Amino acid sequence: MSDQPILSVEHVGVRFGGLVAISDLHFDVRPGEILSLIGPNGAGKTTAFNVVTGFLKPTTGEVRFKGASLAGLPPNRINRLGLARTFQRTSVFPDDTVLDNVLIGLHREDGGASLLDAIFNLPKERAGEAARRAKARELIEWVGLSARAEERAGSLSYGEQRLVGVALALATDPSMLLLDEPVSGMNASETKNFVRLIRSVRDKGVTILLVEHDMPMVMEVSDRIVVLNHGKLIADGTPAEIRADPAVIEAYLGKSAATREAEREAAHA
Amino acid sequence: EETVKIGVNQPLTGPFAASGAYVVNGAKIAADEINAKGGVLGKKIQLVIEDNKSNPTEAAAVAEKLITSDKTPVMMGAWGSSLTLAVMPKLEEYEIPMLVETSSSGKITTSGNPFVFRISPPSALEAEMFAPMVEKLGIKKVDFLVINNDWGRGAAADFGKMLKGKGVEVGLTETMDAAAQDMSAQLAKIKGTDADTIMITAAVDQLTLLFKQMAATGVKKRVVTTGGSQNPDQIVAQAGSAAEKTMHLTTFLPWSPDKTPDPKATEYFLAEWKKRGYPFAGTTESFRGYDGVRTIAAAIEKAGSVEPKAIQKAFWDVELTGLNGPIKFVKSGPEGKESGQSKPGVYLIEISDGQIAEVKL
Amino acid sequence: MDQFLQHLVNAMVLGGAYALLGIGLTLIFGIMNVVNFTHGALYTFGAYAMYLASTALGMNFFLALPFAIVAGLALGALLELTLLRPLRGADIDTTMLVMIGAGIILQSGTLWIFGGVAKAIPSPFPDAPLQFAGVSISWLRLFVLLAAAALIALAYAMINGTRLGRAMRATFQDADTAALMGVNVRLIYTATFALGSSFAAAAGALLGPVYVVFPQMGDLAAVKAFAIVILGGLGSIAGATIGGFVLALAEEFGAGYVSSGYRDAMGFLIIIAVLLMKPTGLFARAERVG
Amino acid sequence: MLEIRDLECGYGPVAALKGISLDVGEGELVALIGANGAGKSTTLRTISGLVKPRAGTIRFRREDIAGADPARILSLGIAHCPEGRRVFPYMSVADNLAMGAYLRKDPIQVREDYDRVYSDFPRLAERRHQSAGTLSGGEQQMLAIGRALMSRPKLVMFDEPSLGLAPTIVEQTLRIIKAIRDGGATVLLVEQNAFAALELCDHAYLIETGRVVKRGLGPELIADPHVREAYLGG
Amino acid sequence: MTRYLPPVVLVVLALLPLGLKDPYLLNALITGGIFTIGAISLNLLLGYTGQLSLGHIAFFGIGAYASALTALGFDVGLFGDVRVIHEGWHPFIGFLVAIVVSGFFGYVVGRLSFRVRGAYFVIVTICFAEVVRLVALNWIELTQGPLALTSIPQMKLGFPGLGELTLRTKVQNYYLMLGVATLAYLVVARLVHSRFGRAMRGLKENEQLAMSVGVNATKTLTVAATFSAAIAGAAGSLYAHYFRIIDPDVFLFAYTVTMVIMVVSGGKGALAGPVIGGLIFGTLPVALRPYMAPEAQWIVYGAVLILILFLMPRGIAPYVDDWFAARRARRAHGAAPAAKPQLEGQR
Ligand SMILES: Nc1ncnc2c1ncn2[C@@H]1O[C@H](COP(=O)(O)OP(=O)(O)OP(=O)(O)O)[C@@H](O)[C@H]1O
Ligand SMILES: Nc1ncnc2c1ncn2[C@@H]1O[C@H](COP(=O)(O)OP(=O)(O)OP(=O)(O)O)[C@@H](O)[C@H]1O
Ligand SMILES: [Mg+2]
Ligand SMILES: [Mg+2]
Repeated sequence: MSDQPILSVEHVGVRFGGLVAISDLHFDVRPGEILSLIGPNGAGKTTAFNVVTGFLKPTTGEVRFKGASLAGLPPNRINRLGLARTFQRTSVFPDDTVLDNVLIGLHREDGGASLLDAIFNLPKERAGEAARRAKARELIEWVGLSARAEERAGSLSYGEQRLVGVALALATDPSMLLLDEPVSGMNASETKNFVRLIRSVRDKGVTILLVEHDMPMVMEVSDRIVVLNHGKLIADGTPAEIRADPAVIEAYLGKSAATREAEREAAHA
Repeated sequence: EETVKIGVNQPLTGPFAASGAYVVNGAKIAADEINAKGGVLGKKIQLVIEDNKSNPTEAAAVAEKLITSDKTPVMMGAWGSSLTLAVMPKLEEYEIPMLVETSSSGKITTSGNPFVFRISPPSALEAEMFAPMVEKLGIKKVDFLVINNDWGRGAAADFGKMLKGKGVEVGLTETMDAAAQDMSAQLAKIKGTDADTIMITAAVDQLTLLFKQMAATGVKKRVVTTGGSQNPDQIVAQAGSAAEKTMHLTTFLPWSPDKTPDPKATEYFLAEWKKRGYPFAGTTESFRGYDGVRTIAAAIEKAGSVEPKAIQKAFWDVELTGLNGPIKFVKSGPEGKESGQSKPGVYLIEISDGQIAEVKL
Repeated sequence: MDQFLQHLVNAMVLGGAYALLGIGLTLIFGIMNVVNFTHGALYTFGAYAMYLASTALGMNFFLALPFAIVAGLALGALLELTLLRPLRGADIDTTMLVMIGAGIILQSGTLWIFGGVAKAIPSPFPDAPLQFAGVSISWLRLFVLLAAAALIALAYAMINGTRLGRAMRATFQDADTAALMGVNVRLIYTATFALGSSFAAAAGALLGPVYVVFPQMGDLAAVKAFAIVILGGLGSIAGATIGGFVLALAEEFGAGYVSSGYRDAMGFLIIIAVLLMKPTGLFARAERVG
Repeated sequence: MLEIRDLECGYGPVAALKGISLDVGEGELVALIGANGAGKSTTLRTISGLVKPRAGTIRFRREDIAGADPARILSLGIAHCPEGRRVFPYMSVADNLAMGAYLRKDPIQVREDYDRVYSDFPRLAERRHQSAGTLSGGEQQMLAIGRALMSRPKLVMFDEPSLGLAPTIVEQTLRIIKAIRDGGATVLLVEQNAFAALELCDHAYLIETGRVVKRGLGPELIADPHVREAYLGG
Repeated sequence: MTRYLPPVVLVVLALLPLGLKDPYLLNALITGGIFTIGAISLNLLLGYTGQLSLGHIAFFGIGAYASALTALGFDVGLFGDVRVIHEGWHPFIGFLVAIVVSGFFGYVVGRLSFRVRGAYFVIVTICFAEVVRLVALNWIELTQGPLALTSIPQMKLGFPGLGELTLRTKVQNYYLMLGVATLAYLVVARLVHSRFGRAMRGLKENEQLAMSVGVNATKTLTVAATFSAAIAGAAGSLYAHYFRIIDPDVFLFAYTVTMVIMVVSGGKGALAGPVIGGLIFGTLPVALRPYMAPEAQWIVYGAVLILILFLMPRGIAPYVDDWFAARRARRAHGAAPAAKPQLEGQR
């Protein structure tokens, strides 16, 4: 882990008309860590993701990724720099099979083939296509959807569609992955599997920024947590620090939840 | 029983459907009349009528069908200039003559297609016939309001040239889309000029609208319409008082059959038209179909055969009196490949107290 | 100056009619998401209904108008029941094509029944125009403007202020969930299409007497209606109204001061320009990402 | 109150439910738990009439409602809060709530219910004129819950109500659900937060690949080793 | 099985003129074929990127004018005293120019108008086509306006000096059309099956998601629009040199509608779709002509359209595909009854 942050959000503010969704948000993500961004509903977490990935222009401030400013870049360019995301709302290409979904994610893996190679179906293109398919199968296997690879993504259940979303984001071979509530709609066991998945992604060197309301999961997986309330940063620390932070308990965790959390943690141990 | 086939290529659906249908009905009267008298060359005439859908691609396809499937040795068509122009390459390809009954584009007879014989006047001809009337009407300055196609644009150019030659000033030339229904902007503009006369080229429906809208915007100037598709009766019926005192250059005078070049023929035609239950207003369009088929029949008779080549040649010798004057083809276009153009009569009529009468100057 | 005022007055009258045309379509296209190629045919139908009522049936002008509107409502309901209901859930392009087919049939049917010759609808207003300050406007057009304004207000109140209007909007945003709220979704589909159709018919019935009535009269009207709806933003009554006036102004002044040959081009250029600057029309709906 | 026997249904050739039977008694809070794709949502959708059953019966207070129209089912008193916060995106928060009360004809009580929803979820009150589609995920979920309550149902079915809600709001929501049951209404709850659901419910069904594989009281299922392994994370 | 269908159809179409001597039918096939090429190009946009271009005839018409003017020559004054004078060139150069010019316009329209999507894109394309038509109508010096460009030379193939072939006969023009159509089909096929095609599909189904996985929306859509317009321009060039006369009526909205009908009824987003639709709606008018009144022909035309979509809402090609798939599945089951049970789950 170097000290140079991979992503820095610098004094970002976002307004929608009169509504201030984020004000002066400021934090860094270090390479290789799993950082969680938590906060009450409507605190501005998804909005922050949208700013980082280029879907929203911030009213003030800017975001830097690997030292370079992302200001003005469209989402696809930002993705190319190695920043991938999933969406809070279930997001798949509904009319394509799961395999094709992932292949769309892999569309940039050109294997050196150009548009002309593609049109004339030259060897380079064919080799590239074979490589893409192999990689897609691998990713699907990894998220555990092999049995459904040939099914229409739109016909999968809610939770399964979320896994497709993750596979898609991973297909772009990111160096940093932004996950917006990835385990909502999964039960505790499925969540456990997912945590394993995230860890293995991180072990491949991918930095992870996570938004999630499932506190046991967040506490378990995060290296560090930042807390947002009303568009402002109110805390920053390790899971243990955050769990004990009165401001966070007040604004977000709730007293009973915090105690229950502690109990369960104790039971697990 | 063997028949002589004549191909009829007209718009029966699409924007020009109304006019095309009238022309076809006129053609049918002529065919029936001729057949009742024993046909041509001892055989009955058979009209093979096809719809070109007011669409040039279809007009060409229809010509192809008439020539190759139906084997018609001669055709009549295709109403609009776009449609006729689209057919013309086919005439050269298969060497089949065609009588053009309505189109007015100059190009039709000047592009060197020797299979074209036209009985309708191109606007240059119409302008030439109108020239003597200009002074008598006391026209000093003219604005043009024309439909934005070859017909309207051609008229504005040819009449403008003629008027300038006579020392008359030409002001605005405003155009309107063929499908336009609201011309108030053009009229507001024309209203503000010092021209004393507006010359309008458009089909009857647009003229009706124009007169109503002129009344509504308070445009009060002398109006002369050109182009021969005015259908004054329909205008009187639909525009009412808004059409009062408007003048129209027309090629046929069904309101006073006795003043037409061949009163007996006119009366026969009008009676037959009425008997078949068609509206009187359609006669100014349909007479061309009637004359067209009669002209073709005359050419076949002269040719003495139904060979396209012979008919083409015979067209040059045709001489008959049409409902609007003598039909006789003179050469037009590049030498060696001339098309035939007949010079019909052109009359100026005026609507006054809801009546239509020829203007005596 | 006179000329300028005259152009302005013309544009207002024309804009009222355009707005009416746009509102009918914004219901069907903007709210229902059906690319309605029968809109022109329904406009034509309204005009012919008006013509029949005031000539063959001998109705009074002011009676014939509601008759034509109701006839449009009925035809709209019939089209929805026979053509759209069986295809619910089908792709937007599929329903568009079915509507193209229906439009072809309606137009050819009209041509077959009435012939291609244009008809005129008698109007009870005096021919002489109303004159003031060097500007003239015909009584009939004034009536059309007022009637259009009344219908626009009615539509606005209905969509934005009533339970029915709310159910309509809900249904086309999410039919399943609307059904869960107790909305009779099938009825809403039929009602919306019928209502949109009746507005098209109303536009035809009002403009029929101003212009003339013929089978292809709806072609250009339909294209303009689409342009108006888009200009104003999909599904917005206020947008369609303003879009109608903007288009009328562009055409009127384009023809008056630039070139009449490019009259229609002015309108289209304005639309292109507006959409390039504001890609979701003048009245965009709020959207978000993620 | 609700009695389902051998319910089967599917999407196209895919069979989603392969014979589900369950009972919900008057005033009970019943939970359905199961893995992703097990068919929980489909069960609710079939009850509320969005999906037509292929076989089996659904009786609500003795009346057969299998295959009936959603509007009719709602009018009998069954409300369904669908999964994935299906709010009407281009309508305001207030209009969305009004849609929840679409069939009601008692304006005064409706007004009271608005106020109750707003006091349950103050965030919604702040945003009553915002387009629902621009709300944050959790705000939309609150709206969906509030909207389901606007019809004053006799039986209300929640499909993953805690989805995307912050912990405090989850608790608030669970409290509301309990209050509904305590107020005499019946609740059928689908929850991924199986632990919370099982703690809350009177009894629960475990659904796997379109079949009911277990039925029991909440604590029984919490103690069940299979349930612990598969749904509670061991 | 479906893999062998296109070559079989091609062979049948190639042999057709040998058995078919009627020039009228041949003419109908050529015209229908030219519009089918237009439909193939439209399918690239509508079927694969989901963007409906209702102004597609603009590219066709631009191609027709570009090709005709290149072959005929022109002399126009621009601003001031600047005049552009061009002597007529070989018609085949016209064909290439048409492709380039139309492609260029496709590029520009794509660049500008893909800021707007869906319904808004539809209107921008309609407006574009209308504006182009009005320019063709009013820029008389260049286009002769409504007076039409006449005497457009017939298409010539080959190189000067190496022997040339002027396509005079219908059969020759038929093969030219068929050749261009096959090429267009192949280009579109390769394009949509490549990773670019995947990017297009992604944009069509969920644009935000596609962008988040790195799809460059503007570029992808512009590539599609450029290719689509270029192919339409090629079709327009064929039209100009076959009909040998064009006027602003080539921009008729009805022609765009014809192409849309061909694409959607045949099955948009299926390669064979526009070909099937083109065969049906290219020949239907010819088939109906002898049997009924013109208005009735239109009514039947509309009714056939509705009927096809009632029976097959996704268009014909997907149903043919399904049918073959089902048959294959049945055969597989018949041969090995225990074969993969999850096949049942496929649609
Ligand atoms: N396009 C928009 N227009 C208006 N308000 C918006 C828009 N997008 C977001 N908001 C508001 O901004 C605030 C922040 O929203 P955001 O989606 O970032 O919240 P969040 O932290 O992700 O919440 P949740 O945990 O519920 O997903 C919310 O109150 C939301 O209503
Ligand atoms: N619209 C649809 N089309 C086709 N198949 C569907 C559709 N919706 C659901 N299915 C299938 O039906 C099965 C049951 O799905 P359902 O949504 O009921 O699961 P669930 O138990 O609610 O799962 P989750 O916890 O992920 O929401 C799944 O296999 C799913 O793939
Ligand atoms: Mg969020
Ligand atoms: Mg579910």
